[in-house]
Amino acid sequence: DVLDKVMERGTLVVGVKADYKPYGFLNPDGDIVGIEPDLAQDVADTLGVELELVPVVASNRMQFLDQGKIDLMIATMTDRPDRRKVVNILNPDYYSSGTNIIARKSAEFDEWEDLEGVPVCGIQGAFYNRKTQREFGAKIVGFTGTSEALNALQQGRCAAFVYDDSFLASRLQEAEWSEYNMPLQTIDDAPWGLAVKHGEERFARFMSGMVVKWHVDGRIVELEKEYGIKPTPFTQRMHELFSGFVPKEEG
Amino acid sequence: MRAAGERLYGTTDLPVLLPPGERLLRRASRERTDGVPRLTLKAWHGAVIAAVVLLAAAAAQAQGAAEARPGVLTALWKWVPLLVEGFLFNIAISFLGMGIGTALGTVLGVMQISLLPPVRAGSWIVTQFFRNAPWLVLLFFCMFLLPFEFRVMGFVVPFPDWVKATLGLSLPVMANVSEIVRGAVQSIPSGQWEAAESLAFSRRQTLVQIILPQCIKRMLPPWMNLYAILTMATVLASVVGVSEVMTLTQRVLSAESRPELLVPFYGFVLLLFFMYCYPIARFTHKLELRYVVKL
Amino acid sequence: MVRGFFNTIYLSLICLALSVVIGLVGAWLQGSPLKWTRRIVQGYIQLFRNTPPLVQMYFFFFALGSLMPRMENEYGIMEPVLSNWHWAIISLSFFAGAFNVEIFRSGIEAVPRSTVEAAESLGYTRLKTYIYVVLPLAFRVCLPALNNNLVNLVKTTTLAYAIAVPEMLYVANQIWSDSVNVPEMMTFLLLAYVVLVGLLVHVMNRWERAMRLPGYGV
Amino acid sequence: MSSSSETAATQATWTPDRPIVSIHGVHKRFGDFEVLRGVTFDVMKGDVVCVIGPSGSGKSTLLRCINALVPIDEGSIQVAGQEVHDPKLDKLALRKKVGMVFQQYNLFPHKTALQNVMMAPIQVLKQDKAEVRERALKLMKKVRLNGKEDAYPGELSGGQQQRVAIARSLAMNPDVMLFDEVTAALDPETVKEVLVTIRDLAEEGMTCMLVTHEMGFAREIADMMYFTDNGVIVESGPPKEFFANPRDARTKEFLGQIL
Amino acid sequence: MSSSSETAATQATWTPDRPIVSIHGVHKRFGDFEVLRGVTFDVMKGDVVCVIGPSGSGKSTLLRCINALVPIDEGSIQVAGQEVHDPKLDKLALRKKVGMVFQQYNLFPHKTALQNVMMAPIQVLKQDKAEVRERALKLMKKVRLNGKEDAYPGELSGGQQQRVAIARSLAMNPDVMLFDEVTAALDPETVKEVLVTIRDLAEEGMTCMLVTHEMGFAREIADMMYFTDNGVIVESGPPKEFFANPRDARTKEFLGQIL
Ligand SMILES: Nc1ncnc2c1ncn2[C@@H]1O[C@H](COP(=O)(O)OP(=O)(O)OP(=O)(O)O)[C@@H](O)[C@H]1O
Ligand SMILES: Nc1ncnc2c1ncn2[C@@H]1O[C@H](COP(=O)(O)OP(=O)(O)OP(=O)(O)O)[C@@H](O)[C@H]1O
Ligand SMILES: [Mg+2]
Ligand SMILES: [Mg+2]
Repeated sequence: DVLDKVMERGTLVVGVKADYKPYGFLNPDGDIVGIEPDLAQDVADTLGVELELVPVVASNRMQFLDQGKIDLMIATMTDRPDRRKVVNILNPDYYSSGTNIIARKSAEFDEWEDLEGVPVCGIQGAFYNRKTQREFGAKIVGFTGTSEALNALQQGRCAAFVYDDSFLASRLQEAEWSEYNMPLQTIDDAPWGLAVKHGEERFARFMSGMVVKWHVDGRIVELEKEYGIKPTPFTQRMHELFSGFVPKEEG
Repeated sequence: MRAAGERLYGTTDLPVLLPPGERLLRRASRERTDGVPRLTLKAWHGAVIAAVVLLAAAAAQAQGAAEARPGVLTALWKWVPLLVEGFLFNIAISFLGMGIGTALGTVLGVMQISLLPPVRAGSWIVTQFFRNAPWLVLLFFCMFLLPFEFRVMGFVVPFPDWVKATLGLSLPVMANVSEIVRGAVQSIPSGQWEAAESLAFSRRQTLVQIILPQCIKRMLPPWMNLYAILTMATVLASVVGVSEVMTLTQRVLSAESRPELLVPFYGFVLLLFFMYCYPIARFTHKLELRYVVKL
Repeated sequence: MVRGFFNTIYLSLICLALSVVIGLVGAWLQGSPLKWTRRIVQGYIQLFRNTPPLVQMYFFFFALGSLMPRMENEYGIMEPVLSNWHWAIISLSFFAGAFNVEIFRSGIEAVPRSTVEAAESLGYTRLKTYIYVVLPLAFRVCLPALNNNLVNLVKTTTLAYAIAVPEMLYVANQIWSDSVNVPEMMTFLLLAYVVLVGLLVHVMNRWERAMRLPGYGV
Repeated sequence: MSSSSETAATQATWTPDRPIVSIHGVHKRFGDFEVLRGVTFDVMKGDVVCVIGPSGSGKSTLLRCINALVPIDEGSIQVAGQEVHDPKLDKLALRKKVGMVFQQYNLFPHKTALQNVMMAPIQVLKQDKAEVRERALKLMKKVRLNGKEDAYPGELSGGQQQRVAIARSLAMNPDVMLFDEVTAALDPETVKEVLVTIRDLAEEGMTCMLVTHEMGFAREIADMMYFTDNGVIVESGPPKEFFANPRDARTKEFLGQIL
Repeated sequence: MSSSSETAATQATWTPDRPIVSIHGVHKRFGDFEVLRGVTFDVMKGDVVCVIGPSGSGKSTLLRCINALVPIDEGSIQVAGQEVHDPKLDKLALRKKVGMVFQQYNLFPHKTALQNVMMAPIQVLKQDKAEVRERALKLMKKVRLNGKEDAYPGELSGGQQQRVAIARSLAMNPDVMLFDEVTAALDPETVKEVLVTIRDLAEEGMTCMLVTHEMGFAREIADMMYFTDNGVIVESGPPKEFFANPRDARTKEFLGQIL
């Protein structure tokens, strides 16, 4: 199985995002860094193998896992039932984010329903677009990357940008965005899950253990601070819940 | 019977293959007496390139001037090595794709002029299909339908993304090369076939000794044009996540998280391509002048 | 998906028409006696021919788009006057137009000098020679090349997805990230385009045949 | 009509007893290469003049100079008393007086035979369409092409195309017709057809200048023969004398080659 | 060599006193259009035969049938006793015996004049390169082109190209040479050059079949004249008689056209 293969190869191949600061992004050397690569490094260290990172995008990450191109996926993937059918999303989830928007202060949105018929920038294929579009009737204008979307927002091509709340919050701390705010309540708080291929029970159990361990020792909260974002309520809650509970280590 | 001009010029995918006018003829004869195509990069060509750089930088500075953060050019400079590396990757993909596409396309093109109707029809269908399908869609297909590794006699041959992308790009190249070959062969006057035949050359000998050598000169310009088009199409690989210059640019932009960098970065990518493709285009043009008229 | 299909057709048709106009005007300007007019047209052609259309699209949308005047829209935002649709149309038309200029120009140059002379010896002025003799012939000569370029243009409209124009690829992309059926969507896209382009090729070929000069062998 | 007033104006300085085409000391250079090196001769109204000579001797260039298709460098060419070399010359007015038929026919391939004939009078002379049509049909009959009015040039044989080209020039009602090797690359019977057409014209009193390689025809039709070599007129004379007793050595040699 | 054994095998059934080319009741259709409608005649070894006739009468088609470039629909064509129409025929063997020179020369533009001459013997007959070279140089001299060996076809004049084409065919040492309007579109002086070359060949005893419009030449060189019209041979005979006393009305008319 995968675990044996990894040990035999001496490398763990993990699919991460490379265009999602701070979870996974490039440094000028061309290496992928960020919260998720650091988590992947933890896993590799625990197994005592080398780490190989493979950049993935939303449209290919599940295929890669399914084909066996990557052993493990830590790629900001929202835990959803339909995806659980395709890949094995582990319990517990390691992270969570809510959907929110930033908009010009002058736009004066008060509740999500105000977005009805309003052009809202988003990222093509992102999970956050979904509810905004389906339930609140916003017109999603999808771009390929966050820079494009933010630029479009600045240009006034859309009234707001819908994305994950922690990313947006960290943007708002920058001077450039002082004209903007996050006027709405975060909704749709959705957990992110690590994923492995279906049928890899041993590896799945091991990885579940890893996630529990991260929650126990507050690793994720630590990383959030390191990369300069406010710890999300989810990670804090998980840390509180799990601390004191010492998991049985495997592998 | 189709008109000769149509046969000669109507069958490639490339717009520049037209009979040269007399002005071109004169220039061509001048170049022929010189013996080499004159690749003149005149001053104004440099001016155009410089203008693009300045435009990009100025636009960026205008946007970034208000910021207290490091200047746009500094930010760009930091990433240049990575982007150039990515661009080299594009060039590598284009070379490989062109190689594969040309090899397959030549075979397909020769099949298109086969004497056997089924072979002719089959290769025609294949050519038309791959010629009419958008590059991007073919790329997606190769990405998702090919396995990431092959097992050959117990050996695991990895099949990385960029190879798949290369294959995906070489499919349309193949179709275009096939058309170029067919067009070139059909543009050779039938008298050449007859003359060779009446000298007792076999069909194979005729093709190899008489027809193809004459075709090569005619195929060179459209072939190089195709190469430039392929090079520009390599950015499509970004859509399927291959780490070429466009993908890297997008990743860099999200790493920088500074929307005002968008314009200079894309400007820089434009510049990279222009600096690579423009000399090729000039050279192709020279070749065209030399060869389309010579025969 | 059906919307996307029609958007693609709509986008294609507008760009086809515009690019032909750009090609004609450009070819006409290239024959201008003013050196700088010719140089600017040449610069335009080279710039657009030698850079990837995808990057052009981004550049147009984000760089030039930000320089455009703005208007207040119904949501109280200052919106640029040109939408992403406009920019997609502009950049695709200019891209294909750059090729069309060259196509038309070489078509004009392909008209034999002797035919022009025949017209002149019948007392035609330069302009009349152009209108009655050169252009009708040039158009027929460059029709095959024009066809190819237009087919390419239709294939290139997929790139408009990058600036959020809801054409087929964009719509497909929305759907497949929602549901997990990439291969099916891709197959659909492929077939849709093959049909669409096949249709265009068919129409253009019919047109080409209708315009064919009977028995004309050059 | 502007054309008729034109003609009136120039005819004031020209009387039918003077040569209709008068060529005097014409030099023409292409770069370093001097194609015409002092050509002088006159053509009277109603004459048929044949120019023969080896390839590259400047025959076509001479005809093109007369029609102002190429400028000359020295000398003077007058058509009906009007200087062709004059930079202020209204070329269009000249071309209404001088028709030219080319070796390659140069028909407009996108128009039918009849349209080819009708185009110039309608578009250049702005004449009435119905009237032009009637005249064009007559001309088609004259060149024995009735029935072929709606064929495109591509559907006609070489000889037929050549005759359409002649009709096209005639439709402009020129005073002088120039024919440049109109029968090269035609088979003997077609040559005959074309030559018969030209003979008819000559008999009607049209002034014709022909460049030809068909000695047999030249002998029969010409009022004057000119032999050019290397950009000069080496010998001239009425055909009988010219063919029977060439005086110049070069002419003798050339005529000797002909089988 | 396979070719020599070939020749031996066929020569068994053919003796020099029988016609080297024997055409019998040949019909050829292109679609509905019957180009050849029962052509019959023989050519003896060493004879020079000229075929004349109006355009489109099937002259070129006949030559191309003899060379098996187009298949015939009915009848028989034998070259040195071997049936050309035979589907089992080794076309290559036939073409080694029959050389053809085309109106458009059809030289290989990517090879020099000498290479054009040497190619077929080396690549088809697999002969020794040095030997072929020597022979090719001799042939070049024979067609008076020594000095032009290294010129490319594009650098030669029409007449020179035509002579290279003749040398190229001769290099295969054919028994019969077919010439299809080899002098059309050449100027009179160049025509002369090419015709002198063919006359030399004829004098050396080569069997030649010419399609030509040059009556003067045909009269001088031919042993037999054939006049074709509408796909049949209307009249034939030795040139003196043929030109002086044509019996058939159609022939009379055709010859009457010639100036
Ligand atoms: N536009 C031009 N530029 C340079 N040289 C030219 C041009 N036109 C003609 N010539 C040269 O001038 C010479 C005379 O040409 P011209 O066509 O008048 O000859 P010609 O007597 O008509 O010959 P032919 O019998 O072959 O038609 C030729 O050597 C030709 O190469
Ligand atoms: N491949 C073909 N398909 C159909 N028709 C053909 C073909 N080749 C020749 N023909 C027709 O056959 C007829 C005879 O042609 P051929 O070339 O033998 O004439 P020709 O006597 O050589 O005439 P010319 O003197 O003009 O060369 C012509 O009417 C021609 O249109
Ligand atoms: Mg001439
Ligand atoms: Mg013929």
